[in-house]
Amino acid sequence: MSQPQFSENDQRELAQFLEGEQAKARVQEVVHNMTDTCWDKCVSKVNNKLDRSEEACLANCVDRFLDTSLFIVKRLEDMRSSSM
Amino acid sequence: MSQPQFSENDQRELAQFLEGEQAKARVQEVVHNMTDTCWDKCVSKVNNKLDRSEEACLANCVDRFLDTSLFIVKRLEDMRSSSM
Amino acid sequence: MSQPQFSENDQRELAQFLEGEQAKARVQEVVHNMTDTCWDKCVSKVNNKLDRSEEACLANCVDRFLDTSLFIVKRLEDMRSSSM
Amino acid sequence: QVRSELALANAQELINKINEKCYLKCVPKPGARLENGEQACLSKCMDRYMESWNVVSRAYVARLQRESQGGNL
Amino acid sequence: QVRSELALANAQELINKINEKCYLKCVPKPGARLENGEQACLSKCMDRYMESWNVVSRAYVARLQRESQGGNL
Amino acid sequence: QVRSELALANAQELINKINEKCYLKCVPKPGARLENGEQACLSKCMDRYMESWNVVSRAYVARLQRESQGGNL
Repeated sequence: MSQPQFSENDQRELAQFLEGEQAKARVQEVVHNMTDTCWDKCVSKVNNKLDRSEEACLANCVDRFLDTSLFIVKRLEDMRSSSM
Repeated sequence: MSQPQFSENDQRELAQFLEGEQAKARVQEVVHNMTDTCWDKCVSKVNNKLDRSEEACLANCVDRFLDTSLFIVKRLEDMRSSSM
Repeated sequence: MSQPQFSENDQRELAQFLEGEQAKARVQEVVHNMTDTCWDKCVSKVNNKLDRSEEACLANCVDRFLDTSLFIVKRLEDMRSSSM
Repeated sequence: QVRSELALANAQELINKINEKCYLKCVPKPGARLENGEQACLSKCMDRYMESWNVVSRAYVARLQRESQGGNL
Repeated sequence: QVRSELALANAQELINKINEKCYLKCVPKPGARLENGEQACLSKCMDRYMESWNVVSRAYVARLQRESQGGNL
Repeated sequence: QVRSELALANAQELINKINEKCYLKCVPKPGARLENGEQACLSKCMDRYMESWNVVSRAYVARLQRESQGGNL
């Protein structure tokens, strides 16, 4: 089987395209995981529409989850630098 | 290291065998996941035998889970075709 | 791109090193999973320190979890040998 | 082709999650068939889950944009 | 060889699931040893889990066959 | 380099678990910001989780050593 020939330019564009798609796939994976977590926290009954408080809860859930993540990483770094 | 030589016939049989084994592995994975889900739904205490209602619950749990899956896929397709 | 050359001795040492690192990775994965399980079983409130009973519960949780695993494997083997 | 595989994987994951969450909520005691009430619950639950996915997605993308501008991620 | 690897992976997965489910059910407060009552519970739980695995497996395979004949999967 | 990748994967997994467990425990109703009380709870929870990780790790390694000497694993 012979390999197709790509110019360097083609290769660079292909690499950028693939990187962009991988970034999208990572974002979607995070969105799936956070929807799972925040659905359990914020939506108890299923009604005809998400009500305002559920929708606010979902958006806050995302932001506080990310805050928690930053908080943990920052605290770990503080611990490490103070122990050196 | 020299590669062993296979006739085309051998290769076809090997491919079929491997495909069959992969299909079995996928079936077993589904069975593991559904046993996990349906055990939680249907078996609360552990007795000396599964009683009739637990056994019926487990079999129904499998069929209704698959019905749910078909229901979701069908509804998604309906949404897509009606939005086009 | 030219491959770097390794002596047989280098290769053996590299293989041992990688095997050791893989073993460590497997141990750490088990520790993560057992901490997850035993945290849910043993730590209900978060206080200023793990108290004695929580610490004992965590250590016992690890040992009884492994006992359970050995118990299951042994029983499966007994079943298999008695059915032959 | 990569793009359509990604879309497919995304749809598949969404279907799996809806199946898991909504089956748990709407079919507590599986019977001999999916009852009308269970089907109605599944429809609503599915719509709410997709709405939630969109709310979460918007909030996450907005946050990523704020962080990349502020530079403190 | 592929076949025995598959059987092994299947047994391993079954052991993991039994360990997870039955440890949770039968050893609520882990003590200094596995008590007799806990061991008896584990034996029963293990038998019930394997029975359940068989019921689920039969129901799933029967469904796959019905669908492949009816052709509406 | 392998070693530092391993350490990184381990730290990442620990962060993910803490995030999951402590967010669940300390932020039951997510509001417009992380409140002081929630932050204090997260700090404690994080310390307890890391302590627990160490207790579990010591117990597991001790058991592996006993088993490898006794030879009955």
